[in-house]
Amino acid sequence: MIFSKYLFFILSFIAIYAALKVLISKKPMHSVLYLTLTFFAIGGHYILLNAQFLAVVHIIVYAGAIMVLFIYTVMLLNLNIQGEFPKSRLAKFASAIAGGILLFTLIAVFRSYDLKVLADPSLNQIGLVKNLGKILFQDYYLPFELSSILFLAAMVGAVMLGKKDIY
Amino acid sequence: MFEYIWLVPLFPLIGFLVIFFNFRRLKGVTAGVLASIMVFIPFVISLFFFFGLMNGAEAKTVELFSWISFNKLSIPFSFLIDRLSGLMLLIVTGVGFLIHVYSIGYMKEDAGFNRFFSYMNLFVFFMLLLVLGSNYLILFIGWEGVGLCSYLLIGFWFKNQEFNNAAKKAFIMNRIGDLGFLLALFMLIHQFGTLNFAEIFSKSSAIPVGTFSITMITLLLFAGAVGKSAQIPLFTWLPDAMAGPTPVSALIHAATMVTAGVYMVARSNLLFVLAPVTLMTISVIGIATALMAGSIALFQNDIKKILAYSTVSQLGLMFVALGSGAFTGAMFHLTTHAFFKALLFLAAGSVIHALHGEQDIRKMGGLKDRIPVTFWLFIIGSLAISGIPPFAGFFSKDMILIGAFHSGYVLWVLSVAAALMTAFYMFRLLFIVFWGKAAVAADPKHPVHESPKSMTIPMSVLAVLSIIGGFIGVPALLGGSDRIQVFLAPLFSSSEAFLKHGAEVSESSEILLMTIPLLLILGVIFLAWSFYVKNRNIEQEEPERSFLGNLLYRKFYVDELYDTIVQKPVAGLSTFFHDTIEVKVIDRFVNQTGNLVVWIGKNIRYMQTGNVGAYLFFMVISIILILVLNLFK
Amino acid sequence: MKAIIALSILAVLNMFFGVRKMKKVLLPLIFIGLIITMILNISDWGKSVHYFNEMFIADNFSIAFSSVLILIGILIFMFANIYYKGVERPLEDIYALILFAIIGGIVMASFGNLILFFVGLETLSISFYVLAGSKKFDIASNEAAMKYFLTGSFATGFLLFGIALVYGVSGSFNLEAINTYILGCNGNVPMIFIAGMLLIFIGMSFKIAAVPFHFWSPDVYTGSPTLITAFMTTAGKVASIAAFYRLITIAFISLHSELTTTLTVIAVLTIIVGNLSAVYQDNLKRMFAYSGVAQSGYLLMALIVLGPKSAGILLFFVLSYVIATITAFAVLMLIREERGTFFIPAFRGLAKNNPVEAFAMAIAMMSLAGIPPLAGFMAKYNLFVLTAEGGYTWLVVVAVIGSMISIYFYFKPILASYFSEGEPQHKIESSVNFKINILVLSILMILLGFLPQVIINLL
Amino acid sequence: MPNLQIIPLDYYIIFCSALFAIGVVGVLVKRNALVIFMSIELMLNSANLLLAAFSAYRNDPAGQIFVFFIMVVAAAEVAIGLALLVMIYRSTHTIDINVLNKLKW
Repeated sequence: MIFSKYLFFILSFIAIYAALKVLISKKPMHSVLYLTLTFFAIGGHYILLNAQFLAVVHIIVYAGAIMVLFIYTVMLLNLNIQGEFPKSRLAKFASAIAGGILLFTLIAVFRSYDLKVLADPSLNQIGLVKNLGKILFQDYYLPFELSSILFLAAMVGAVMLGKKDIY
Repeated sequence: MFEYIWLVPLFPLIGFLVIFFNFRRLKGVTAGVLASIMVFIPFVISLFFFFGLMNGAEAKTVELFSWISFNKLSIPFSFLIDRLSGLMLLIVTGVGFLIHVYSIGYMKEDAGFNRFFSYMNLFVFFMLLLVLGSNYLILFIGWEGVGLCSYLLIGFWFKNQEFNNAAKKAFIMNRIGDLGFLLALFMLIHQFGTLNFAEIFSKSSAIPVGTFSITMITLLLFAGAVGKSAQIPLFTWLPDAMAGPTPVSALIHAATMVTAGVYMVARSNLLFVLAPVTLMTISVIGIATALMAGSIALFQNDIKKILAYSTVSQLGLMFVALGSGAFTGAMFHLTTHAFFKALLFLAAGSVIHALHGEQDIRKMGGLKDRIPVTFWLFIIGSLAISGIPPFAGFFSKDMILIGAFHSGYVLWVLSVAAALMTAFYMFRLLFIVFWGKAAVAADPKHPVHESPKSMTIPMSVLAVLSIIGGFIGVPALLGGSDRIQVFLAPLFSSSEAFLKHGAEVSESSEILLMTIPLLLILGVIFLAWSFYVKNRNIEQEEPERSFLGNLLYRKFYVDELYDTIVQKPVAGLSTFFHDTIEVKVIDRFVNQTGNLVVWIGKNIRYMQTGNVGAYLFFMVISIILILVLNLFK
Repeated sequence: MKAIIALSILAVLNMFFGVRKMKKVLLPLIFIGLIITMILNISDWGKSVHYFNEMFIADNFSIAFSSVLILIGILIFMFANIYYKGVERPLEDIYALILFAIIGGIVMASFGNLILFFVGLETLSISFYVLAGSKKFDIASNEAAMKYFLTGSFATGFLLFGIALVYGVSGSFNLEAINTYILGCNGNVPMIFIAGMLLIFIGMSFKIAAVPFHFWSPDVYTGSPTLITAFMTTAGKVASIAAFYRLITIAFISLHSELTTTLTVIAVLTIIVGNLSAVYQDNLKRMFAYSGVAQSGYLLMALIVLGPKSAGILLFFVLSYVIATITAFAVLMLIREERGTFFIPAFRGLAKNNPVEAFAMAIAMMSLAGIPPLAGFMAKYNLFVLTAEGGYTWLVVVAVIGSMISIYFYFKPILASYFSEGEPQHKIESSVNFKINILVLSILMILLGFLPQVIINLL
Repeated sequence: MPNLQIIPLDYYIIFCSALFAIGVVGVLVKRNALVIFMSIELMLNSANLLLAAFSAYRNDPAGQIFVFFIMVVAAAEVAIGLALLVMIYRSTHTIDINVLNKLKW
């Protein structure tokens, strides 16, 4: 299983590198593409965790739907030619420091506690569609139904914002 | 019969609602008559109650409905009718009714006639709530309510910006006091777990004298009283409050609302006697207020301002009485003061009415023969307030002075000085206004006229009360039976034990204590007479003269002597108190507090930069702070 | 539960009629629907039903707060025709979003599981984002929506991370199970769990606009369409505080003592900053935004001292706040419609020409300021007593000082309408219906001031 | 019996924290609303992965269900966010968040 450890590091490296590139890139289109790369890497992590269903949904929803929406917006508004809106160096520096402190705080918190590993993810079957589906439609039926209301709200909202009436 | 006590506040409330919601529809004096009736009925009921109490009916708490109840704390909406509230009830409804009637005549031509009466009825309602409440919360609600009405009525003629400012000032100052009151309430809950008078007072008897928490509670309660009853340092709103119509000044700023502080302290006497420090503070603040306001009143020229400062001064005397443990004396003076100060205000209103709004006494004069009824009424009021026997003020002031004497000679001497000032400024006012020549030529278009019957009759009733009102408290020395002392004894007797008295006053020294001030007062009246009638020495706005010129101008050497030895220093002091202490220090302090808040408000809003990036950054910083501070202790 | 189903059907029906351009049917339909919803909602009173594997708990607390939310809906739709006076379109989408937001709010008041909590929260938030921007060609509305969205989804990120941590340690999303886990730790709760809990609380503090997470609220409330502002300040606050209360009392009750310091500091800051910032505002809408921040501070006080009565007091506070705020906003909308401004001078001489409106406004403002004997006073009073009993005297002192300051700005419109000099503005025509509505609300505010026990003892 | 072969859970936590922090820094550092959205998506994704990891190591499916719901919400949020972005663009012709400064003080 050494292989999976290597895979973890490779995927993590790709994800973090791409995530940083999202921030560093000057053109929105590049950011979008790097973000897609990050999403693929995270999808890889899901597979590594034996969560196949999530991996598939993740790729479909994020890479397939959300990123397409982003790309669409970039092209629709022709954002690539707008270029950067640079923040002052001080603001950038302060932000990086703040993020760094946040990271250290979180890691320090985690380090203080020995998380118990109860199961080997490569062996359990919970991530399979069959298992998840059963639970989703038994125990988590109500939030599932409610998420349809959420989608309806989002849909109505998006349509309303797109229309050209005053109200 | 006390079960029907809820009828008493109900009528003014109905009156308020009816007038308020129909104030376009009611024509003529309907609203005034209606409002007066709505105060008269409670008055009649109160009379019944009062006689019931006189005949020994037991005090009773009437619970209307359960209002707030926690597991431990329960505050019913209930009224307490006992001898103290019975007396107050009578004053509020009785004097209130007379002033309502008077206002019908006084306000007749005002466009806001209906609005005025709706506020007046609302005021009476809240005042009754204040007086009748059986716990501090209802008292507080009444307390806030009368404050609100006072605010509405001071700003009644809101077209004038100055009046508006006066209203605002009254409001802010009262708020400062109320803050103390409110904190006292929370401390009371903390200490006793209840706000009911009966429970608190029964529990308080177990507490030793001088505990810190009781001292704090009483000091905070007193802070509330300072705001409401216009004592140092929160007294400056009352003179400014004279911007309102005169009946308002009579009802709210002389007879009832401003005495609420005195009532509250008297009601809580069992708490206050447990805190000697507070009692001393009350005495000191009371006497300081009495002297300061009295000396300011000496040389004011606005008729209503003089009366206002006089009210502040008399309230100071009442607090002196409270501070020295003479609770009966304070309540007695409160009662008689309600009569004669209301009378004086109404009479002043009548003068103003006769002169079509003139308030500067230097422009008056010689009104003696032109408005004789008002003149005689004014004389009665002045004699009563100055403490000339057998008028009401004599007896009540005597009781206060004896109370002060028990606390020490110094307090007594200072109280007598305050009483002397009272006599001087009242007679100065009287002589300037009614004697001498008319300062303004009679305007043929607006002749000076006597007020209508609806105004003079209530005044006459008050005048009668000012004459005979004192007889409820004639001391044993003069062959009376001191009925008020006996009447209120059930309320104050248990606190007597806590007060340490000085030596018992012998009969002969009591006579001395009574006669010395009286003689001095008569002397002061004579002084005023020689100043303002004999020599007619009124500082008109005249050209500046050199000292030499002044000497030549004033031919009488005696005058000069008075001038330099008595008048100049006193006038200087008077100006100093008014211009420096009141205007510069206290007003400025109050204004600065307000300005500070506004200034902070103005600047703190710049935190809201409008930039989302900044908002997000603040959020992250706060999150990190919260995490770090909580996790790495 | 029944309420959610009824509301969903109502929203869909509403959109159906809207698409058919049957404008006249919409508002009556919604009224009837909301009243039916209210009845259905109350019919579960006292039963304490647990739905779907402890997902949704319809206990008295959740029913009471759901009823307040439905009441908000009724009041908002009552005044909707004033705000959207000249609009031709049926506006079914805006109405539907308001209904969706109420559904989200009801879920937030009744969840028994963090998954449902999250879905409810997001239903509410997404509806709010869109509603804030519903005046599409008004740049202020655009800006409000964008600011709300950016800050809101950022806060959601933290909230989610917190939930993930809590789940990682305790192993469940069920509130009771989380509490069982904490009890099982015997006072030795791992730091990572506390970090997660704090992050959840930070997310909630954001939603109720507590300092220092309040920055979005003044801008969003100022920029949004006025009717929506009235809806968001009330519904958002009620739903969020209900959810916050549920989280604290069910899941994290055993760790409550760990939290009180943080909560107290936040409450104090919120009261001070909210009240002080409002002092200088002459724009009434913005003043309301800041004063709403201050009110959140008072709400937080109820979470600091948890007694048997704190739920009832919270309910009473929320109810009095809702009624007063919506009344004030109704008058404000009317004035804005006529005079085109939210600034104080627009109120000049209102008492003379529109006595009913001026009266209602005065009562509402006095209730918000806490002048006895109105509802707002009783609410604050009970809350302060509760806090004082819990031993937080200095917090009460701060709160009392805060409400003293608040009188200054709450009285500005009253002063302008009753006491200001200068030429009074012309009369504003308003329908009898409107007058009756605001009068009824004013009377309710007065009545509630005398009968706080009726509400407080419900819970 | 601990399996030495499997990836320690700590790794996932640290990785997710890093991703989360990068998202936060992205939100703070950027002025382009679109990139800020993307950074927020990063934050959500790190929470997702964390939940999935916890779920897998605890053998408890609830966490993965939650991830599913977060994806639902994220999709809805992005739809709304981009609609708002287009709306803003229509009126200001830019997606720089610093132009959103009309409402202040």
